[in-house]
Amino acid sequence: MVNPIFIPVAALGMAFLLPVLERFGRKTVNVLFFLTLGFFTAASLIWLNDFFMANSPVLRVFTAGFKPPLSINLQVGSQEAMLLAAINVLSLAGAFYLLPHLNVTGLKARVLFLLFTLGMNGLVMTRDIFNLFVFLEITSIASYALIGMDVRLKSLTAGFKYMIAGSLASIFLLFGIILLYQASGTLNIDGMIASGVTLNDSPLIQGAAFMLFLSLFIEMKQFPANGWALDVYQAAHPGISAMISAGSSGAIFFALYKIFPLAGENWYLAAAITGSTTFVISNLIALRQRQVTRLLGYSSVGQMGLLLAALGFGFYVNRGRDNYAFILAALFFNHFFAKAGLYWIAGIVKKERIEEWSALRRNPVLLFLTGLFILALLGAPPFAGFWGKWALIMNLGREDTFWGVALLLFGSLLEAAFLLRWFGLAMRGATHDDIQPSPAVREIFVTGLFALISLTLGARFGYMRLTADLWTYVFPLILAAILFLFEGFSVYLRVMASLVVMLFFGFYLYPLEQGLAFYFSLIFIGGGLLMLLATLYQPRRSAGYYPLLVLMFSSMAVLTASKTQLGFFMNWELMTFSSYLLIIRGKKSRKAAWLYALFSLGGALAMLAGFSVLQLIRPGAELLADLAYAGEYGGVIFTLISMAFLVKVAALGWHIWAPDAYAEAEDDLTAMLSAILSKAGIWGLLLLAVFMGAPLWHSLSLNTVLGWLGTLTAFFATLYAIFQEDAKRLLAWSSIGQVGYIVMGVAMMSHLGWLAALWHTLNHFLFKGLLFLAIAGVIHRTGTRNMYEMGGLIKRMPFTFFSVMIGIIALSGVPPLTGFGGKWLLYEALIEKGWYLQAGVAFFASTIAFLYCYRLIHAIFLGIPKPDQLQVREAPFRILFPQYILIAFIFVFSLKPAWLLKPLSAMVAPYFTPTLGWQGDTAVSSLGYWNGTVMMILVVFIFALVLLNLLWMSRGSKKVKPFNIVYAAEKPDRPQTTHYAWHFFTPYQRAMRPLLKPLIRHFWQGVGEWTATGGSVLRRIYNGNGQSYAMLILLLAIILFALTAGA
Amino acid sequence: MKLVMVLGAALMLIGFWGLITRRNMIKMILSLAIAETGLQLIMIAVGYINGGTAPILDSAVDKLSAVQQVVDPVPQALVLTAIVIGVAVNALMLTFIIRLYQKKHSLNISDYKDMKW
Amino acid sequence: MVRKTIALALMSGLAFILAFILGDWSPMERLSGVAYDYVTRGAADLGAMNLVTAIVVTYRGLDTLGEVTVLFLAASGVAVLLRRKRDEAAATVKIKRAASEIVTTGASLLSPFIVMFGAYIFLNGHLSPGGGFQGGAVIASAVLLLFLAHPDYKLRHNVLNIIESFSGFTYVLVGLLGLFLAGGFLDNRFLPLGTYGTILSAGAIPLIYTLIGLKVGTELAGILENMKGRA
Amino acid sequence: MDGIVLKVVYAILSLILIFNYGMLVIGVTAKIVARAHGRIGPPFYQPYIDLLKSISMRTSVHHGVMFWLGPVFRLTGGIGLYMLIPAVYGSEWLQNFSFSGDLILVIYFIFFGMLGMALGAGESGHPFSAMGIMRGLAHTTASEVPFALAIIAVAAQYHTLSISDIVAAQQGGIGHWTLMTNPLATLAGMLAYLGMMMHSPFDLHMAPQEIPVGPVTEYNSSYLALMQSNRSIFASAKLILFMNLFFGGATSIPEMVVKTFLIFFFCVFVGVVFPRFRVEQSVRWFLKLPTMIGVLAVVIYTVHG
Amino acid sequence: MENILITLLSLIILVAALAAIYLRNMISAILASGLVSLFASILYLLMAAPDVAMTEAAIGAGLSTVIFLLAFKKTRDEEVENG
Repeated sequence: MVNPIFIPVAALGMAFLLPVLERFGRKTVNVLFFLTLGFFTAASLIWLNDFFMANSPVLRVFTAGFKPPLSINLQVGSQEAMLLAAINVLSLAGAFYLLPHLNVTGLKARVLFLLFTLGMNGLVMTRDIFNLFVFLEITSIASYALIGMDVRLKSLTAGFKYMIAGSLASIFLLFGIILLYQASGTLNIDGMIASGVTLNDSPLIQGAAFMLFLSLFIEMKQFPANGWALDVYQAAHPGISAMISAGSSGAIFFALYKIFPLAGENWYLAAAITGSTTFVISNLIALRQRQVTRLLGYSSVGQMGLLLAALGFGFYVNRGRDNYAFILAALFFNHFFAKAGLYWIAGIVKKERIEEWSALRRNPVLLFLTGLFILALLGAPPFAGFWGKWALIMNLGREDTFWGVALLLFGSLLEAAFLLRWFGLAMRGATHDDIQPSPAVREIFVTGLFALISLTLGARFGYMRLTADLWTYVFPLILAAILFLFEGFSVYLRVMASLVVMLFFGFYLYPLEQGLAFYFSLIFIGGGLLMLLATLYQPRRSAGYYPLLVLMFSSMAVLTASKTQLGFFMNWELMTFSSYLLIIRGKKSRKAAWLYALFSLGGALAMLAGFSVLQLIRPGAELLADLAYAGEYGGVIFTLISMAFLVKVAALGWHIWAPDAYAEAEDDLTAMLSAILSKAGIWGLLLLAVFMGAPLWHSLSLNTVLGWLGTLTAFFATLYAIFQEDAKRLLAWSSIGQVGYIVMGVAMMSHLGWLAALWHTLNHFLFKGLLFLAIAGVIHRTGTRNMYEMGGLIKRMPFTFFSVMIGIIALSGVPPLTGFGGKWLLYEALIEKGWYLQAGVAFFASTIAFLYCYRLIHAIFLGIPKPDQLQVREAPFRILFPQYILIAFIFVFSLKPAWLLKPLSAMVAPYFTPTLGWQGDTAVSSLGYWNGTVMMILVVFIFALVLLNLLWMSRGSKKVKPFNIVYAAEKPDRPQTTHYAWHFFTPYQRAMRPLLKPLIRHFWQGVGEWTATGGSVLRRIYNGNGQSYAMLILLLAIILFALTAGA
Repeated sequence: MKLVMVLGAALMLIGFWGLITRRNMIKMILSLAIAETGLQLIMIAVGYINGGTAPILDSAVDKLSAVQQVVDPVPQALVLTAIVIGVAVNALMLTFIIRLYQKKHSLNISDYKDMKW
Repeated sequence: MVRKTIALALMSGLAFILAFILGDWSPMERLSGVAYDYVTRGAADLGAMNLVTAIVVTYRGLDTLGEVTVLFLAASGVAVLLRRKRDEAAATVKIKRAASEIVTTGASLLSPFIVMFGAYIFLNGHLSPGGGFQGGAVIASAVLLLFLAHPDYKLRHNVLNIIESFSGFTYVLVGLLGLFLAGGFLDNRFLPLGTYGTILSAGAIPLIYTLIGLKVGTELAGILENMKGRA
Repeated sequence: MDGIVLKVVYAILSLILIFNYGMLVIGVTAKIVARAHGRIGPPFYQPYIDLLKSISMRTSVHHGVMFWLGPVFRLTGGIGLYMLIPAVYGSEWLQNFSFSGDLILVIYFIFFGMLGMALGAGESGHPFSAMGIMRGLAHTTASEVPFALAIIAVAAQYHTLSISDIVAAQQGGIGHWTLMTNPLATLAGMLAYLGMMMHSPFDLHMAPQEIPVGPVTEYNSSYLALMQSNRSIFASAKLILFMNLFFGGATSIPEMVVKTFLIFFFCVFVGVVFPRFRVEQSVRWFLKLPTMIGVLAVVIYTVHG
Repeated sequence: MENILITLLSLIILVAALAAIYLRNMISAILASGLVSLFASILYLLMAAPDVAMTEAAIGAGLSTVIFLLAFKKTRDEEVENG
């Protein structure tokens, strides 16, 4: 065990000595400098080990040989050890990173850095409140000097503003300390807490607490007293910003944590309110921010707000810190390492504006690290922030603090908005110049180290949270990690490896599942395998493609095996993020992917809120099955949780992301999104229905609402599909509509309805996978997605044509192929249920579907070939092969629907009494009957007969070439306007015009614009004037006083 | 001693007022220094006991009955530290002002609004 | 105008807060808490007559070490910020008006005495008012006087540096001695407490205060020198 | 096995019957319309002549596989549709294959032929055929809506989707017909029927006057022959369907002939009286009045439960 | 007696503080703020805090004022130079 006093001893001894040692050369100085920092790190790591592995007693150091309160004492326990380890690792790494910068500004900079580190260490260790003040001053002064030491105008200005804020804060702090001293007669924090002095509500003591916490709230950069912090983050060298944002803010937070037991109840609430407000508002303002370092500044400030809020809530709702230690630690360390990493990357890239970050595109390592840290900040699994946020929201739910849930979740969404926009620009922005970031090995090393620490911490925290079925839940991540090792090898090897691990995972899951879960995981895994095969048609794949694909599929499969809410939510997030990272690979998919991520995250956060409401009625509920006990809150919980699923199925109102994302994602990926990913939402809705039945919102059955939602989705999406010019966009709308039918089926809550939904789930997978793959092949060969730029391809691509034809027949529900089965089940179910009007609308929708089906096949394959497409070849075998497997399935299930329907019926049987019977191959419902087998035979038979007849009759028939239309000596500006396939259904559009107003899109646009406007109005308070910032600090004082004096 | 308390509070308010109304940066620092002085007065006043003597156990103060005679030494020790720290910070701030002045030749705080929003 | 109004509103709010807090403040009647302990046992424990010194140097020695550090930091910060690149230094060379002869002579004569006075203050810190900080400030004022007298006066950097480093480092070492030889870090009792009331009493307090005085004096001098700017 | 052979034989007989019936109905109607216009008109056997002419044409061109397959799809659709509808209630040999599916199957099977036809015509490459198809499809989607609503109302009324059961429920005099028991559904259905027959005024996609070439004129010789045969079968099948749904079905062949002829004449009559609609007009028209009626019919049953 | 002295001192300090803020001449303002410290140190002495009084006088009133003056000089010199 190292005596903690050696930290200040070593730091000061070295700092005082360094000026003399300068004459021995820079090398000596550097060695000693790093030795000292290394000693700090080693010491704190030893403590960490002692406290967590050996359960050592808490270390207490009494200076001057007297016991407190006579003397100042330092304390290192497990919490301090964690903090110290983080801070000292950061300092060591940060010093390493900053080495050239420190060299430029000379020896003294090292002294400043060393003492800065000491200040942070002291803040963590000391148990004396005045000593805390001294260490705070040391930290602050060191950071002022470090900020200003490059003597640029900006950093000087920022430093000056910081100093004014810091001076004000220290005046308040000192004021608080002296008042507290008068009240308690001691300066020892433990003594003060023990004396319970602050429980007294005399104005003097309340004033003492007020001054104390006001000061620390200012240091925590709470809104609105945080303009200076933003300037600092923006202007300082990113290496310094990293130290301040992670290190000193962290140490100050711990200091606050230490003295927070002094606070009275009014302060718990004040902290919660201030913190959440800061979190929301800084993320809101950041929406308009384009400057990277300032953006990170807003994010840092927001994270501080989150931490403060968590601390406040912890005391407010819980009257104690037990449950919240985990939350605070998770949120804290998550931000700590991720933000430091991001600042370092900002320092490497050296691009000021987020638009210029596209330079990262050619540097996969940096891009990877950026993405990783951003995901960590967003609280994606498996990072620590995820576990922290989950636990926090659950606790808040348990304590009936839903305004906190709402604020925190809203803030998280805003944070995702700007961070992901930034990432999107880095990943897919337009390249501006060719100046590439040239990271030094040193810089990459420390950043990579922090990435590693982030991951490790996440794993550690996750291990503490995932008590049951740990392996199942983390399996997807392990698989992705394994596949990551195959990066750099040929595509064949990568696909092979992917197939192998997926199969392995399938075998792992097989014994765990039956019934519906089995069915869905079959689609997820089996479908995934098939789609993986199809990816082979593109010989080149960028790094990370296969790990992400496997992560997406396997996390979806885990959804079906999840028993706990946390496991479910974790894999839901994994699926969301992996699919986001896949979508953004499309050439122009930046905005689409952004929208997708935002909607998905919004849904996921709503789900989180739903689970937290459940906590209220059933505290400590961990299992999904606990949803069954929702009771009177069933309506709310159902509504909230279903948001996530409705986004994934792109139900009307939540569909804005879907057309763009489907259209702009890579072609084979679109097939996976539409065919497989959307089913995850269906699975979710089924789960909800299984556990919650049909809950009521007041007297309205939510299933009726859901049913209508599905119906309208089916209708409007189909209507939109027919007016698209882009083949993928057409199929995207079609996909939205088709999934709408499935939602209807689920919502019916009847045997037939679920059968319809399940049947259609598989069927939609088959035909939409088929269609998207076929179109992917066409796009691969022709290089365009616009249908009017194609034509007559039937002669060049007959196999693809056949695929598409089978696909659209199955889609449109024309007998005898499988599509009809779904339609039949659906209408039988609807009429049986008494949803007549819905049936009518659904029918209308399904007739409209013919229009786009025809459009698709006609514009691409029929008519006159384009001159430049005369030499187009058939799509590659590698993409045709999976299509024909799908076609084979379609035929099998068309011929023998019973093979699918009977097992499905058995799966649904546990939930509803079967209303579908069998007479041989005839399915008999309470209303009608259907014999798919006879139907198939009958149609084939008649078809063959008529065909033979025509063959005989037209034996002399001659094939002629179709003629072209001419432009009559005119060359139109937009040649496509003269093409009949351009705006094919114009008259229909005219007829339907009233229904085509994009009201929902306008609604969401309005929401987005108003939010952003709110941000730009609010950010006016940061007018750049240091004096105004001082005024804002005083304003915070008054606000806080108003907040706390009432009690 | 209430009077000193009021004086301290008044000085703090004057300091804050100067901080948020004077545009000249040196004046702002001066104001801060005044506010600090006010606070230090308050601190000493907190430690004062009516009629007490300085906490020095010299010939005038009996070592045994000192408890009844002397004022509280702790605030004095704290103020000592606070004064030194205050001067240190002021010196650093003034250095910043010197450097800023060299960049823009202005002492007006509202001329340094390059970063905002 | 708007600004003024807002400022006024803020100030009245703040005034209200201060009035609320200090409204029913009443002075202490007698010592309590930790102060009581200090007064009753301070002299016996540490052998210092000046209780403030006892608290500053020993009981709350870590604060004082921190305080010295703050000053050191500020001095380093000023030095870093006002460092001159070589070309910059050359460009601003200019002849400064020398002070009158009386001043020059007076300063040269006085400054050793002022330094002596400073030393007296910190050496007697445990007996009478004053101590390292006050003494250090006095020493610095000697330096100031020299600057006034000789505008282009250059401090002997090395000497100053060495004194500063040495005193600081020794301060830490003395603290360590307290840890190893006595009760804890910065414990003054590893030296004999001596006769109460004499200059060589109170253990290491005079030593520590001397070191602090030297350190503070050199640091303040450094700040002054840097602020003045090297010609 | 025996049963199936018998069923096939019956089906073929039934098919022959309906084919000739359809031919005759078309011929007779043409004659009647001509008379109404004050013309002599073609003989009632003119459809047969046309068919023979088409079959025996020497020159025969086609544009590719899909063009070739289009009529096959079309006729398969027609025959298939007929095969799914019991033509005469109670008659064993005119039950066709109606046991293999109910009303839902029937209404969806209507699309089979249409889709194939559209694909075939599409391959011809002539812009006008594409346009005709566009109009036809657009129009169909609209006219099917009231029809579907009517069917739903009927299904809700009789609690069955089986055509035979619906007919059975209407036996016992005119008062039991859907026409009487569910007039709204019948009205919606019959308005939809006007559109589904693709007769004037809803025949823009055929547009014999304005557009000299269209899907039908694209085809020639044996291809056209198939389509002509289909027209008689398909039309008759639809007539029988409406008869079954709304007019009590038929217990004997003569009853069927009379009822279907009257239904057919209804649409011919409307076509004579009203001018032709543009596409968007007809789409809107169907989505307004008939659909409203259909919705009303459905809502009544929704409310009743 | 003591109270009168304290009141007097307080008044002087307040006036000096206001002067420090409102005086246009910077040197006078700085000196005024030095006065604030100086008279405060007398107050400290009256309140039985000689240590603090010494410190305030030496550092607060003395050194601090010098530093302010130096800084002011630095920000004016260059103005002349560049003006």
